[in-house]
Parts: sequence; C-alpha cells; structure tokens
Amino acid sequence: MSSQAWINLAYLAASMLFIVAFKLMTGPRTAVKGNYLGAVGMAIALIAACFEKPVLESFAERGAWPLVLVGIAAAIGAAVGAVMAVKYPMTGMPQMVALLNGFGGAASTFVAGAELWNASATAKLTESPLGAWTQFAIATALTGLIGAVTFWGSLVAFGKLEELPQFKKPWTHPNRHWINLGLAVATLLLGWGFCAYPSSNLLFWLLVIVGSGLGITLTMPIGGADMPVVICLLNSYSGLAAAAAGFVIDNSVLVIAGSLVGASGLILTAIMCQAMNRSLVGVLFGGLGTTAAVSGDDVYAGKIKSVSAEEIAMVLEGAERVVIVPGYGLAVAQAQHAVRELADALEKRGTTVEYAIHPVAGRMPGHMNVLLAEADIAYEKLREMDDINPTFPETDVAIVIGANDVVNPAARNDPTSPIAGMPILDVDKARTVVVVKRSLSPGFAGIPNPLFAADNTLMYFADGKKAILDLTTAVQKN
Amino acid sequence: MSSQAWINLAYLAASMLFIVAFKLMTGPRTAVKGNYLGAVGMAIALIAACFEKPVLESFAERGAWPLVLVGIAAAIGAAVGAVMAVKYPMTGMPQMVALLNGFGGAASTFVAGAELWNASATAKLTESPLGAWTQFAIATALTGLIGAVTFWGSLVAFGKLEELPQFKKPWTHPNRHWINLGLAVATLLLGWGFCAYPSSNLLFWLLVIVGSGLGITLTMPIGGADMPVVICLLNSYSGLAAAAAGFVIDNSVLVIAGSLVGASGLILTAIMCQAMNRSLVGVLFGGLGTTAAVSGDDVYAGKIKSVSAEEIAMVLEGAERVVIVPGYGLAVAQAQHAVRELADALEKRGTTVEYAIHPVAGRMPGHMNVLLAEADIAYEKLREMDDINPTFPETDVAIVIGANDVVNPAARNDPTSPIAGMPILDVDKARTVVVVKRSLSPGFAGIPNPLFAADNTLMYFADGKKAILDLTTAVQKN
Amino acid sequence: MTTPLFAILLADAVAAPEDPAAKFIRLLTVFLLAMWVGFEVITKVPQRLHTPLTSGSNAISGITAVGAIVVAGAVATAGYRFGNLLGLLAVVLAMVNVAGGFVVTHRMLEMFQPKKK
Amino acid sequence: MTTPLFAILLADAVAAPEDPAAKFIRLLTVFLLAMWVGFEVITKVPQRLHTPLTSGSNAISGITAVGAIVVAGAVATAGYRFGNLLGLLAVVLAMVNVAGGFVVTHRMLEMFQPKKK
Ligand SMILES: NC(=O)c1ccc[n+]([C@@H]2O[C@H](COP(=O)([O-])OP(=O)(O)OC[C@H]3O[C@@H](n4cnc5c(N)ncnc54)[C@H](OP(=O)(O)O)[C@@H]3O)[C@@H](O)[C@H]2O)c1
Ligand SMILES: NC(=O)c1ccc[n+]([C@@H]2O[C@H](COP(=O)([O-])OP(=O)(O)OC[C@H]3O[C@@H](n4cnc5c(N)ncnc54)[C@H](OP(=O)(O)O)[C@@H]3O)[C@@H](O)[C@H]2O)c1
Repeated sequence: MSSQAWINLAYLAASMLFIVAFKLMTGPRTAVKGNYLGAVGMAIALIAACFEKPVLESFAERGAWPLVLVGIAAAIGAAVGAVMAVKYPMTGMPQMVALLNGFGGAASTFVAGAELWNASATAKLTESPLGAWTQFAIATALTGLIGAVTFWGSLVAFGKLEELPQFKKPWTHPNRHWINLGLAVATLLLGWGFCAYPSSNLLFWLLVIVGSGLGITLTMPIGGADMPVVICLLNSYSGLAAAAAGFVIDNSVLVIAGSLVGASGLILTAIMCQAMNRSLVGVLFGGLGTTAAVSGDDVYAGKIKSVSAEEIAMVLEGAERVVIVPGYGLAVAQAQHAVRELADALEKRGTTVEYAIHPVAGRMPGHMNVLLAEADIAYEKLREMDDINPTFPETDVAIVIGANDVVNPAARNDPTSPIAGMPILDVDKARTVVVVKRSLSPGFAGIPNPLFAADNTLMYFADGKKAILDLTTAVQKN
Repeated sequence: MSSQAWINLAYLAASMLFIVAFKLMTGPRTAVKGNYLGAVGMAIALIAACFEKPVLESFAERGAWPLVLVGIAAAIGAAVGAVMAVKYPMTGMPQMVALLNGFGGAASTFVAGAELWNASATAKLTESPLGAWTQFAIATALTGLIGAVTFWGSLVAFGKLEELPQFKKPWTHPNRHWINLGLAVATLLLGWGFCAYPSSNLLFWLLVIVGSGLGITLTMPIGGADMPVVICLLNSYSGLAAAAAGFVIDNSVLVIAGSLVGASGLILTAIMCQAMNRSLVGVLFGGLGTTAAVSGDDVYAGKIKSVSAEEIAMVLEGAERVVIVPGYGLAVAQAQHAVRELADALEKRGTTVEYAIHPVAGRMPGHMNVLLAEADIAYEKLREMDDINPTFPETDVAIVIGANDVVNPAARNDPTSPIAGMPILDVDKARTVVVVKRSLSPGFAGIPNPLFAADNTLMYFADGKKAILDLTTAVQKN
Repeated sequence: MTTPLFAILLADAVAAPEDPAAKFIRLLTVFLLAMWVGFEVITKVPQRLHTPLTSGSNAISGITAVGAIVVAGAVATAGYRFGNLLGLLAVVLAMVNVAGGFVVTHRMLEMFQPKKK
Repeated sequence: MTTPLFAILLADAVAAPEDPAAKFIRLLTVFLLAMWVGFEVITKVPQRLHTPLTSGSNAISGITAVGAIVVAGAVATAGYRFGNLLGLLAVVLAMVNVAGGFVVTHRMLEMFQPKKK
C-alpha cells in the first residue's frame, strides 16, 4: 500500500470517529466518551496530515524546520484555545462558541487563499493553464467567502453577546438593505470573475473583503437576543467552509467532518426558529429584536402583588411539589448555585423539586441545562416542556426565576401577540406562581406578560441571585 | 465536463434516489412514492451504464449489436420478473422474495466472473501483471462467493417455503458440521490462492462451486419455519455482493445501493431474532425448527372446551370490543377476506373491531399486515403489540385465528419454556378468548399452549377459512 | 526541483492513474457512509411495512445490473467472448430481480392504500 | 459505425484517468452521504445536550487544520513563501478552534455527570 493510501485510511478512521462522536452525543454519559473519540479522530487526522506528500517533499528538500514551524503554530493555537476554554465563565458559553467558530472560518479562508497562492505561482512558473478547473474555482471562491462571512459575523455576534458598548444598539442604517444588496451583487460579480480567471489572487482576496463586509452588515442589525440563531447558522457555515476547503484540496475527511458540522448547525437553527415560532428569514432580516417595548400599563395596572422573601417562604411551607422555571435572568444573575441551595433546603423538608426547561429559555439551545448542571443539579430533574406541562395543575408552587417570554400565556391566549403560537410552559396553571425578576420590564420579545397580573401570581422584585439567597435563608429559618 | 463525469453524476442521482426511497418507506402512503423513486433511480443508473466507456468503445468497434443484445437480455429479464411479480399469490411473498434475491446474487457472481475473464484476457495479451491488485482480488473473490451462497441458499429457502417434497424434511446428516467445516476450509484456501494468483479464472470458479455447496449445506438443515430469518440474511448478502461487485468495477452506485440493502437485511434479521427471543447463531446452527413436538396431553387433558359457530356467535352478540389476532394459520387457510367479512358483520352491529399484529406472526416480518391489507382492512386498525397489549383487559372477545406461539402465555409464565421471554400478545387477559385452528397440534415452536386449556378460552376446531365463513353466517343470522 | 502542491494535484488528476489501494479506501469510505445512512434510515421503517421493505430493498440489490450491462456490452478481445456471454446472463438475472422486486413491492403497497368502496 | 457524437464522447472518456469533474462528483457523493448521516444522527440528540453539541461540532469544524498543515508545510516555490505564511496562520486559528472546542465541551459535559457529594 502506498503512503497516500495509509494517509487516506487514517482520514477514513478519523471521519468514522467523528460520526461515532455525534452518535454518542445522545446521552450525557456517552457524550463524554463521544467528545474523547472526536478528539482522538482529530489527532489521527492531524498526524496523518503531517505525512502528506507535499509535507514530506518539503521535509526532504528543506529539512525539518517547516514542520517544526507548523508544530509551534499548532502548539500556540492549542494552548490559546485550551486556556480560553478553561477560563471562560460558563454563562458566557454562547460568546465563546461564537469566537471559536469565527477562528475556524478564518482558517478555512486562509487555507483556500494559501492553496490558491501556491497553485497560481506554480501555474505562472510552469505556464500550465488553470482554465479547466471551474468546479475547483467555485469551491475556492466559496471557501473564501463563507470563511470570511463566518469570521466577521462571529466577531459581531461575540461583541453583541458580551454586550460590548460598540454593539449595544442594533445598527439600523436606513439604506442597509441597499448596502447588503450592493455587497451581494459585488460577490456574484467577483465570483463570476474568479471562475473565469481562477488563478487570480487579487479577485480571491477582493471576494474575501466583500465577504467580510457582508458578514458585518448582515449581523449588525440583528438584535443581541437573536444572536444564538445567528451563531448556530454561522456554526453551520464554518462546517460548510471546511467541506468546501475539502473540495479544494481533494480531501475527504474535510468534506465529511465539514458536512457533519454543517448538518448539525442547520438542524439547531431550524429547531430554535421553530421553538420561537419564527421563520429564519424573519430572524435574519426582520426586526423583532429591535421592536420598541410595548407599554404594559394597562396589563399590570393595580393587579401586581409584590411580596417579600418571608411571605414566599410561608407559601412554600405548605408545598408538596415545587417546580422551578429558569430563564435568561438566571444566567444574567449567575444564580444557578443559589437555586441549587434553595432546592436542597426545600428537599430537606420533604418537598419534591423539579425544573421545567423550555427549549429556548436563555439565549442558546440547552443554555439552562448547562447552567444548572454546573450547579450539580441532577440531569434527571431537568424536565423538558412537553414532559412537564401536564403536571403544572398538580404543582403547588412554580418559581419563575428570570424567565419571561417562555411563560407568557399571551402566546396561548392572544392571537394578536407577536409570540402567538409559540409553545410555552403553562406555569399559570400551578396553584401559586412566584416570579423573581428585577422590575416589570419585558424580556427578549419586548411585550408585557399577563402572568404577572394573574390572581395566583406573586412578584418578588430583586436581582435573581440576591433574591434566591434571601429566600433560602427565609426558608431555612422557618 | 467529460462523459465519465456525466455518468458519475447520473449514478450519484440514482444513489440519492435510493436513499430517499428507503426514507419514504416509513409510511404506507409515502412508500408507494418511494418505490417509484427507487425505480426511477434504477432506470437512471441503467441508462447511464449504457454510456460507460467500454460500452461506447464496443459500439464504435463492433456497431450496435452488442448493445441490442443487452437490450434484449434486459427486456427478457424484466418481462419474466414482472410476470412473476404479478402472478405470484400474495401468500407466497416470502418464496417470491427468496427467488428474486437468488437471481440478484447469481448476477453479481457472473459480473465478477465476466470482469475477471476480460481482465485476465487483457493481461495475457498485454502481458501486464495483475499482481498489485490484492484488494480487488479480495473483492472479486467475495463477490463470487457471496453471490453463489446467496443463489443456492435462496433456492433452498424457496423450495422449503413452497413445501416442495424434496425439501420437506430438514436435512440432518450426522456429519453435516464436518462437511460445512470442510467447505469453509476449502473456501479460505481457495480465497488465499486467488489473492496470490488474481488472474486465475480456474480458482475463481472453484471458489464459486464451493460457495454453491456452502449455500446448500448451510440452508438445508434449517427448519422451514426459520426460513424468513434466512431470507432476510440472504437479502443482506445479495446487497453486500452488489457492493463488493462495485469495488471490483470501481462503481459507487453499486457500492451505495448494495450497502443500503445490506444494512436493511441485517436490521430485519436482528429484529426478527429479537422478536423470537433467539440468537442468530441459534437460528442458523441450532435445531429449534427440528424439535419433536412435546406432548400436550397433561396440559390439555379434560380442560378443552370445543364449541360451534353458533355458540361463538352468541358470545359475540354481547361484545362491545372484539380484537382479532391473526397468525400463520390465517395465511395457510387464506382466510383474510373471510375475516374482513366477519369484521364488517360485527361492525354493522356497532361492535368495535381491531387487529393485534405480533411482530413475528406468520412467517415473515409484516406478513399479517400484507395479508390483511390485501383484504382491504384499514391500515389504522392493525395495531402493533406494545400498542394493543394494555387494552386486552378491556376486550370482550379476542378471536385468535391460526395463531399459536405468539399468544402462548408460557412465554410469560414458564421460564423453562423454549420460548420463555419472547414478548407475546396478552390475549389471555381478554374476557373471552376464541381460538380457531384445526386441531390441538402445536405451532412453529412445537410446544403445547396453556391458553387453549384456560377457563376463558373456547376452541373452535376447523380450517380457518371455513370456520370464519360459518361464523359470519351465524353472526348475520342472529 | 520544486514540485508544489498544485502541480502534484494536477499530475495526479491528469497523468497518473489512481493507485489501487487509494481507490479501495475511497470506495470503502463510500461504503461505510452508505451503510451508516442505511442503518439510520431503515431502523425508522415501521414493523408493518417490513415485507414491502424486504422486497423493495431486494429490487434495489438488482443494481448489479449496471455492472452486468458494462461487462456484457464491453469490447471483447477476439477469442475471449465468454466474458460477454456471462455478462448477458447476468443482465437477464439482474433484470428479473429488478423488475420483479419493484412490481411486487408496488403490488403490496397498493394493498395498504385506503380504497373507496 | 462511429457517429460523431460517440466519437466525441469516446475521446473524452479515454482521455484522463480521473478528470477534475469526475473528482468533483466523487467528492460530492461523499459530501451528500455525510450530510445525510449528519442529519439522521443529529436529530436524535436531545435538546438538553444542544449546547455541548454546538461546541463539540464547533471543535470538529476545526478539521480545516488538516488543510492548514499541508499548505503550511508544503514546499514553496522560491519567492512565493506567502502561501506558507498564510498556512501557518491558518494552523494557529484552526488549532484554537479545535482545542478550545473539545476542552469547553468536556468542561460542559463534566457538569452533566452525577457527582458524589
Ligand atoms: N434559548 C435560545 O436558544 C434563544 C435564542 C434566541 C432567542 N431566544 C429568546 O429568548 C427568550 C428567552 O426567554 P426567557 O423567558 O428565558 O427570557 P426573557 O423572556 O428574555 O426574559 C428574561 C427576564 O429575566 C429578567 N432578568 C434579567 N436579568 C435579571 C437578573 N439579574 N435577575 C433577575 N431577573 C433578571 C428580565 O426582567 P427584569 O429586567 O425585570 O429583571 C427579563 O424579563 C425567548 O423569547 C426566546 O425566544 C432564545
Ligand atoms: N413472522 C416472522 O418473521 C417469523 C419468522 C420465523 C419464524 N417465525 C415463527 O413463527 C411463529 C409464528 O407464530 P404464529 O402464532 O403466527 O403461528 P404458529 O405458532 O406457527 O401457529 C400457527 C397455527 O396455525 C394453525 N393452522 C395452520 N393451518 C391452519 C388452517 N388452515 N386453518 C386454521 N389454523 C391453521 C396451526 O394449528 P393446526 O395445525 O392445529 O391448525 C398452528 O398451531 C412464531 O413462533 C415465530 O417465532 C416467525
């Protein structure tokens, strides 16, 4: 067997490991193993890459130093990545993923650019034409373009989620649709040109620049709260960019791994849109994220019952079954450990405590699960919407912590509501509802919540973490 | 784009159509479309094959007649297949599938043989060695071998299921395990030899002959009732043979389609073994199919209540909910239309009628569904085991028609029973059970059935079709 | 003596035939992926459709007809016509499988359709 | 007899062992199959593991590092070292993605494990 065959075999093994890794992602225990196997697959692929013919030739010709340089570069990258991954707080996962994602996209762009640079140099030297390679010109152009969009889009998403001051206000230039259109036309023209002159470095980098512009102008107007959809979409793009790069350098492991990631991102995007009852086009080009807050005065006037921690503790005393409903506010307040302590205190007294997790609670799919798992809350207690909704009528107290839209009964009752039709957690059916938040201000959708004015609802206005800590103390005192 | 590229594109389209076809097999409505798409995919692939380089070269050199010959051969084959498919009775589906399957296997063997013949001829003329092609020698050998096993194994299975006299008694030569071992050793030796001399036509055909022997000696000892497992396994083999042939001629549509079929056969085999609570090895090499019938005298003595059609009609009169449980005897008696009429008569009087389908009722997965569907019984009324089992306690009358093992409570109660642990339909929990069969003789597993002796069971001894027709008349008279 | 990457790709694509081992692995990749797709898709087919599934997949296994057509229609070196004959035989057998499989599957599936009385 | 159309097709077919278009289709086959596997497998991942799924798939998208290593380590025609530099940059970026992705996924999944108190 030739060395190329061995390398391809290694790539094949890596590809299969990646598929197994995704397959094992179906359960929290097996997922750990899946992640290991994914890493093993990656290691195999990277080592195999060091034995590719061009690398070996370079080794024979110039000695070890190019490979050493590669090793150093890889070590630097890996170290930076690992440190970021360990240091970044759990609440910032969406940002972290966005950032890593962007790097992957940029890498794909550079691979295509480097490949093109070398190829066109060779073509110039040997005077052999590149004319027949239309399909590969398309792949190269796509890689450059998608990579650039991914990188800049991810950076913007990162900025918005980190709430950097520059990104606070969604950018709503009146002519932005025209600007986007212009960039899109430029992309098409450049792409067409590049296919006609597939050895032109200039055209390629112009395409990358235009792509960068698109990445920014497309992402800037989207509200910070819609960023998770954008991140999943960009995640999918980074996979597709890798797959396209695989077409450029004729490498099946890039194609397979890239398309797996592409599929994963697309599925997550679709699931999220569905759970928010919005269309992808609406998220990307509509403006729900930018709607001015509707006044809730008529809804709330005179009907709000504000209570103290001690009063809630008294209500909880008689409760046999308590359901905790976390939302985005829990992540903001970083109240997950406090919640855990409250649940422990309640359970010590014989109360059953469960958690109701809405699919789009928080700002990222599975956001709440990760947060609560961080606080060592057992996986089995986190129950999904369809599973727990029927049990609310038998629930004594539902404690809503920093959640708003996902418990808004208007989605069910008011067909004119912007979130009409979105499936929600039916907390209003519980005997008593306790809502912990700082004010009456709306959540992501910017609409008032009739739940707060309901007869069986008690409002407890405070920062999430402080509120829960006080409540725990009050419960323990009783 | 070169013509080869177009051909490959056509093959790719065909492959995708095949996957879509399988995907659409999930519902009875979409399945019809799936089957069409599969046929379209096949047509595309076959047409593309006519433009392959060797065919075009032959066209250029020898004119149209070789292609005309191919067309005639294809037309003959298609006509024979279509006529068989239309003429064969529905009850004989297992045999029909076995036969078609065998033809596919034989075709793969011949493709590999022809390819080898041509290649070795060319090698001889051009004096170029075939030595480096070990992987392809393996693929060629595998194709020939698997194809031969599939063909002969399928023929034996066909003979057994058709109950041809020659196949009535399972073949139990005392030395059969030694014979099989000898053939297996011969296979390995010939395979090894062929890899060493990959241009030897002689070794290839010897391998095919040994494979034919294996196909026969492995299948002959297996009881007729176990044939469905064998058929699914052979179905899987025929797919794998096609995939192996794809390796030989470097054709991805053969590889993809072949592996889809291979996967499908393996899954069905596994499901069937599971539902019978037996291991695949047990089915292939054990002898449950050949066990002598255990006497049921102690079980049945004095406890059997034999009744007439009129008596049953009276019991049915008061029934609100009737569940019909079909088994292999229904297929033997061809009583499906009669059952339909009985159900119509009952429903006309306001009785709810449903059908409980055990996964291995009959002699083939889904056998009962096909039979009852033939009699125009609505798909929705055929309910699967796990779905209908909880409803038996609320069922007034369960009518068991030609089923035996799948309603044997010994599987649940008696841990020493050969079928212990096999999931069964809990008909014994119905208020009254009516069992229609010809005698007290056992079913496929060869064991007595305590259900027949239960207090709430009434036995109605007669041929299935006659019994149901009489019963319908009695019901209509009331 | 510089042999940059693209030149190698070019050489690979235009001049040198793919080495057999690499070809084998390429086909193995396709095989494994297709097997996986098959497992995922087919485990979702409900029990009640297993008989049509068997016959339908049976029809698709007749894809070997593609190979049969190529060997049957290929140029035979004079004196070596036996290969073509084998190919023709394979065409007949495979087409029985194909046509029989699809038709019988259709026949069965038709029975599952709700009919007007 | 040889018709012009067939002659052209023939010339085409004889020309190269694997021409770029055929290669493209070969990769397209792998792409489509892998996409399909991805869809089937990933739709089975439960909602609660979607965040680790995102970061894990993110890590795998760093596979582009393979391409980066090859372009970074390849022989550069004298005077055209820019390609290698780009490659090195790509290696760094891709490795941040890979290492960061796997580590952060592991960190998250560890949290889902039941712990002894
Ligand atoms: N999960 C996803 O993947 C995803 C993706 C995109 C969009 N979304 C959208 O995000 C929304 C998620 O719903 P949600 O109910 O979780 O959140 P939400 O509707 O955005 O409401 C969050 C609430 O938390 C409160 N809050 C903020 N900081 C707090 C703190 N420190 N302490 C206590 N409370 C605090 C806020 O009220 P105060 O300011 O009064 O405290 C706010 O009303 C949905 O509309 C969903 O469509 C989700
Ligand atoms: N479905 C599959 O894929 C598959 C595959 C392999 C094996 N199997 C095995 O096959 C068995 C299927 O169970 P089953 O309950 O359907 O059948 P069974 O246990 O084989 O019993 C069939 C019964 O039908 C009666 N019968 C035969 N001809 C009849 C006629 N003309 N009229 C009335 N009754 C007639 C027979 O009793 P009389 O002779 O007294 O009439 C016999 O007891 C299971 O043991 C299963 O494991 C199934």
